Amino acid sequence: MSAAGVTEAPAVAITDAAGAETVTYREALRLAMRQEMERDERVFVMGEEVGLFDGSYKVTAGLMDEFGPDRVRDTPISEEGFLGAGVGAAMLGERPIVEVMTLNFLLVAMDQVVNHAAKIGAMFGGEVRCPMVIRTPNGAGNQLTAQHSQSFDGWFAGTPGLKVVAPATPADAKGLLKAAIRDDDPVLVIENLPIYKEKGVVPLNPELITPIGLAAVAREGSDLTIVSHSFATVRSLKVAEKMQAEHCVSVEVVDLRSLRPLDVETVAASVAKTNRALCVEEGWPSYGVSAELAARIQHACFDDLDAPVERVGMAEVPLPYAKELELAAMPTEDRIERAALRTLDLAP
Amino acid sequence: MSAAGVTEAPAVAITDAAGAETVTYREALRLAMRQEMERDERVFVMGEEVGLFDGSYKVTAGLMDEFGPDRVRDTPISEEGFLGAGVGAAMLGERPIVEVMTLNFLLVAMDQVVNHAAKIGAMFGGEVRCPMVIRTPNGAGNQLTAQHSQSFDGWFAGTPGLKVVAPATPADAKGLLKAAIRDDDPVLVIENLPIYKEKGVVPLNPELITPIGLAAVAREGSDLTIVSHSFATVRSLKVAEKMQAEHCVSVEVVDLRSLRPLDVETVAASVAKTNRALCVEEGWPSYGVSAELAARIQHACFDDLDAPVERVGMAEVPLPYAKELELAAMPTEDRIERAALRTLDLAP
Amino acid sequence: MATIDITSAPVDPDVADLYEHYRTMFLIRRFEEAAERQYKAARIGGYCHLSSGQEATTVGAVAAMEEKDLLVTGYRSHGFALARGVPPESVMAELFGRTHGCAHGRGGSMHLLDVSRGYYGGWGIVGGQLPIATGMALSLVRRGAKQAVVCELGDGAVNMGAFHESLNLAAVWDLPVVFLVINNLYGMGTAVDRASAEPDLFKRAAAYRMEGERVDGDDLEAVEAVTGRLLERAREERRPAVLEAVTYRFRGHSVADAGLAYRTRDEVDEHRHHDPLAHTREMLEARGVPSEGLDALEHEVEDQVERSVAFAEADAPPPVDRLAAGMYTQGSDEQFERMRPGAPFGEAELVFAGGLGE
Amino acid sequence: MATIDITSAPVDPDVADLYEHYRTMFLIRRFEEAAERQYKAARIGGYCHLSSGQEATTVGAVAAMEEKDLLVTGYRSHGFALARGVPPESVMAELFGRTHGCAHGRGGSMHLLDVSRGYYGGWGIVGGQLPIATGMALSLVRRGAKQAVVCELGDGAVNMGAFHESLNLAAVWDLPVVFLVINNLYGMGTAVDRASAEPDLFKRAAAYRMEGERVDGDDLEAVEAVTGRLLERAREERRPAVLEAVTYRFRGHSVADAGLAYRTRDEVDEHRHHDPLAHTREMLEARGVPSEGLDALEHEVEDQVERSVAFAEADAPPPVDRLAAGMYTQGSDEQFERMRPGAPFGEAELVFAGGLGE
Ligand SMILES: Cc1ncc(C[n+]2csc(CCOP(=O)(O)OP(=O)(O)O)c2C)c(N)n1
Ligand SMILES: Cc1ncc(C[n+]2csc(CCOP(=O)(O)OP(=O)(O)O)c2C)c(N)n1
Ligand SMILES: [Mg+2]
Ligand SMILES: [Mg+2]
Repeated sequence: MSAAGVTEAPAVAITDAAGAETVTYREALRLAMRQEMERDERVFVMGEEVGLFDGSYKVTAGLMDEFGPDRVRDTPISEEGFLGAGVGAAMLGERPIVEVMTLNFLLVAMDQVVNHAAKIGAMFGGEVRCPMVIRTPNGAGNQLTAQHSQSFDGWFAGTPGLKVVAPATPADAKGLLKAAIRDDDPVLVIENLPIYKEKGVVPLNPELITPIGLAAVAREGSDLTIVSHSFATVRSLKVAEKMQAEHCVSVEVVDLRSLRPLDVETVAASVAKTNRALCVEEGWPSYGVSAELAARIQHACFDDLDAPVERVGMAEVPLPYAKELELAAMPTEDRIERAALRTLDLAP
Repeated sequence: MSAAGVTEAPAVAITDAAGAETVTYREALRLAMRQEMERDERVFVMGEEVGLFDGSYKVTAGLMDEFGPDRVRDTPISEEGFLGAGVGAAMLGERPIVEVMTLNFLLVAMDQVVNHAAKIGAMFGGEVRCPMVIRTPNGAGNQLTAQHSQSFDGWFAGTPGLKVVAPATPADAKGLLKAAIRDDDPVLVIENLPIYKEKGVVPLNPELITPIGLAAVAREGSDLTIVSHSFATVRSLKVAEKMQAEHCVSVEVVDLRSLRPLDVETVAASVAKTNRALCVEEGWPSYGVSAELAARIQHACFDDLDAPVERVGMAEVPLPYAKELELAAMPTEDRIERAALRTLDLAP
Repeated sequence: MATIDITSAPVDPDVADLYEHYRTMFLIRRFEEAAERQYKAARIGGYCHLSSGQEATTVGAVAAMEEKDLLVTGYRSHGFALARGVPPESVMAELFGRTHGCAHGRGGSMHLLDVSRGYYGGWGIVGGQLPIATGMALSLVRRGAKQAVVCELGDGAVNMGAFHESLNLAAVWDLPVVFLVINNLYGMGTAVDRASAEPDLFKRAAAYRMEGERVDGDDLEAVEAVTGRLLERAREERRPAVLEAVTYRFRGHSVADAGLAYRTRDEVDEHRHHDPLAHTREMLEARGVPSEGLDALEHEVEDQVERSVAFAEADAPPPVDRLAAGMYTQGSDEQFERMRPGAPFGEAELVFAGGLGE
Repeated sequence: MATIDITSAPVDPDVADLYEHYRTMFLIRRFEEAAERQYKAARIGGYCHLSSGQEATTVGAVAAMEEKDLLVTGYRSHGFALARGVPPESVMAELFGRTHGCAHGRGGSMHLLDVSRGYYGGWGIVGGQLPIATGMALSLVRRGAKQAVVCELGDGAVNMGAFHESLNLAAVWDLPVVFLVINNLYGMGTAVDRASAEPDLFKRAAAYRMEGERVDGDDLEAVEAVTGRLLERAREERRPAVLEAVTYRFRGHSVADAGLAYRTRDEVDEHRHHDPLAHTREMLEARGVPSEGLDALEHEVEDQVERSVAFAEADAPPPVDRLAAGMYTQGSDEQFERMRPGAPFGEAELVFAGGLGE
């Protein structure tokens, strides 16, 4: 597991006999599923359009041909029903991977996730478990509008009994999805719409996983720590490069990778070094992931901080359709940069 | 509205020609509904067991007799359906008050709250509105166990398009519910199971409301600010008295009353004075309400803080049944006191 | 329907009606073709769901509605908006995300509406519009109004829990709502019988002691007649109903889907041979409307569509400093005033300046 | 059923079966009466839902199950646990919140289970157990196992979206599950016909082309027979079904409800006159079982219930330093290790010390 360890940028080539390949995030997820389905008969995929249609976002493309309609099962539009069916199957020891088309649609299945899957281990005194994976993309962009552009990541991360991961790179997409499938507890794997097409080097070794609960220092730096996950990490890395080039500011980017468990240690170690922190997320920051981060950082690094922890995310509106409004609302690189400069007292 | 103003303890008698009465929180809510139903034909109540059964927690007791089964409407067990029906009725200008038996059951209706009610104003360009109220109690206690003991307050408070209030006293229960009914936007009124039976002085004047978006300083103090809402405020006030008596520590308690809008100003003003803050909530603190509070306080009061903002809430487990375990998990007065002493550097 | 010129219409009232319905069907077809071109030219974004092939159902059902009736639909709704008389300019401007769009550029293709015409959206969550339509019907009953609601949904939506809860409520409370199930044989790539254990969708009504009927959705007059009958009963007797209209979606699920991974080219061609547009035009000709008259109508409509594109192009996008407009009603700014300190959005002004209300 | 002494049982196999079923019914009745007393003495907390009056349904349905079949229920489930053979000590200890309770004191009355007996809970959200039971049936099919699932629910649960989605999935995928709808005429205070537009609940099965049957839930042998037939078909032919058992709940919704605000005393008395316990005892006597034998059986059961209370009282509560036990599997402690800094629970140790896993 050291290959996917803490201080390594996620996209570097990994030296391993099995080799590595440059693939998209989408392909990396598919590779993870294929490898795990080959390894373990109990693993199966279920969701709307995962089979014949090759997946709404083509993540499962080809898998039905390869594994048949029993192991890649198309479902009716009934998120509560089939997600709950995943819970039941998992309780009997299967390893279901339930795909929910986007995170927005988890709202109709919320009860099965939060009040059923998450409760099983504790509520039944450890007598039965729920080793299931829920895969779903968050994120906005492409003018999908208010009902289809949301990131409720923190709601699930705030639910004891669940584990939540949110890979930002193809390597971690593969590594974390595999870890989730092998995990004996319910794990929500939050993917991301804009990242699906991003490429990166992915190790092929079927035994390599990215451990759950371990953040990555995606970029080292000394003046400011940006803490982020999912697509916000992609954005933040670009901002970091730009700030180096244009402002001679050295930005460290901590990619959380897991939201529950949350690796506060890695975050705090970084902030102890840089003394300044900016938390970036794709979702609404008020009561969001960045709130928890700011709360933890101010606590763990009280004496280290030279400035208040700043946050930036989606403007707090139901995302409007018009391109101009959407852009104005999103946590764009520009807005992240401005917030970073503010955190550094270099801007008002 | 000054009667329910910022610096006033919520339970004091209010001088008003209409007088005041000592009633329970439950009765105060009923009074608010009765007054508003008398005032406005468009107001009606709907939910499971609100009529014939007199309300699962007896909040609506007697209202069906008084207003008839059309205005106090019993529903099937179909939270998604009847909550959504409330949305539709509100869009045509009604003023539905939808009672959901407990906050836990909102999980099955989440989509109608978050992806429908909350979206209407913005998504339709202001062409149509959704002036509805959702009433539901949060909270744990009485060994109701994992599926029935939750407080998802922050999830709703983090949803742009919603307003969220959570009264801690009978006076605010009446005042905020009335404000919510009169408000032209969807408002979630979070009540609380243990407070239902608590008594307090409530002004009878039908025109008095508690403004949405305004916190109350429930108790003045100088050494530490406790920020809380709902039942956590009741607990915190007791802790404050005890700390005064036993440790000669002067604790100020800020009762948020509204979670969205959040009155950061009042919180920050208090912390600027006391230099120390403890956030208390009934729910799980990680990614919870106290996370947002800590994030705001560290930002707004960076130079004022003598110690990190502390938090205390429900232990992060699905609440177990056994009395001993439940008690160990809850944010009891003991645990709040210990956290307060820690915030004051008076305990490890 | 102010934008439609009817001077060249036939005089026989039945034929004149059909003629106008044909105009609307043709408008929908051409409008959506234009929308697709604009989508491919990146002037329209988001999801764009076309209804080509389904026009007879759309126009027939809306034609049966009285002016005071209310309409609620899913996201495949350009046709419904146009049929209900929303000006094409207003719909196209919405697709372009412009100020004079029917939702002022904030909703886009999936969230059209026009309250002045009783059209309450345009919703994007499968099944989510059903409880809302049910609540509207409840409100009509509370007022004692003799009005009814038409609630459109797809064959895929019948398997959502919201369908069940809504139909049960509508039936147990005797609400005036007609659930119009557009069975276009597929929900995305899933054929009806792979999704629904009872593929005769209208039969599900019986589970609520509700009337259920099926109609050939490509037969405009049949759709209009049966919808009219069910609406009448809903208005007069407060009896809800399910109407299943069987039709076909010529195009993919959305513009991004070629629509051939889950059905054969032959199947699509076969259905295209029964294009309800061609069929309606033939009916008109058979009833004596001259071909030239129909050609002229078609040209008029094509011009109208072009004008709508030009209008949308020229229209201004919503001002960025009004990002939060509409989210809350006026008066809310004051409530939110005290939320500013430590506001985390990056730039608090973006949200608060310009106000929250309209 | 190790704790049940059958030496005094009749020899005719049919009568012997009935005799044992009567024992179980009587056990449930007395057990729940004891639970109520303990609840009122504040030794049991939470919600406590009694099933007095429904014993014939409970025992008949469980009797029809094979050992390998699986059981999933709602929250009114003391009877199901006992009928399935969970020792009364283990159930009573759970109600007391003690270590040797079947969920180790973590679930209480609503969340009983016993995996070794194929009983997968004990769920508290109305309708929430249905998708789960459906998924279990799916898993059985994936393994090619000839087993079936019995999923209990109430008449109130048939109006939840989860009911619809689950039944559709079970039918479209041909899953071996029997949905046992216990129609006790009320969901809390709401009579069936005020909640369900189709009050003949078994008819709802038709909406999924599923077999639906109704049985007199107070007729133990009828319940056993029809459940057996439906389970057999589920196992052998993968055909799901709905079985509606009509019975009556003598007591309030929970111990806290007197049960008279929404029904008359007369109605309750009327049903009490048809107590399935008395009826079964009469049947046994009619089939030649001596009254003294039955008295003896009753005394045995009463002793057994008393022993269960004594056991529960003597049992230790779960250790507070194992608050988080069971929440995650072993190995998770390491994953959570790095979450400690700034942990906000008040005392992080409470959650982390003692470990997360079993
Ligand atoms: C709850 C939910 N799940 C999934 C989706 C994604 N989705 C959008 S349209 C669609 C298919 C709907 O099919 P149908 O109801 O037949 O309508 P049609 O597209 O054929 O008009 C799906 C799965 C959604 N919008 N909402
Ligand atoms: C989703 C949800 N809504 C409401 C409740 C509260 N509740 C618990 S039991 C119950 C009545 C259920 O009635 P029925 O299904 O007939 O079962 P019975 O109690 O008669 O056994 C209600 C409303 C709940 N637990 N879950
Ligand atoms: Mg369809
Ligand atoms: Mg019942």
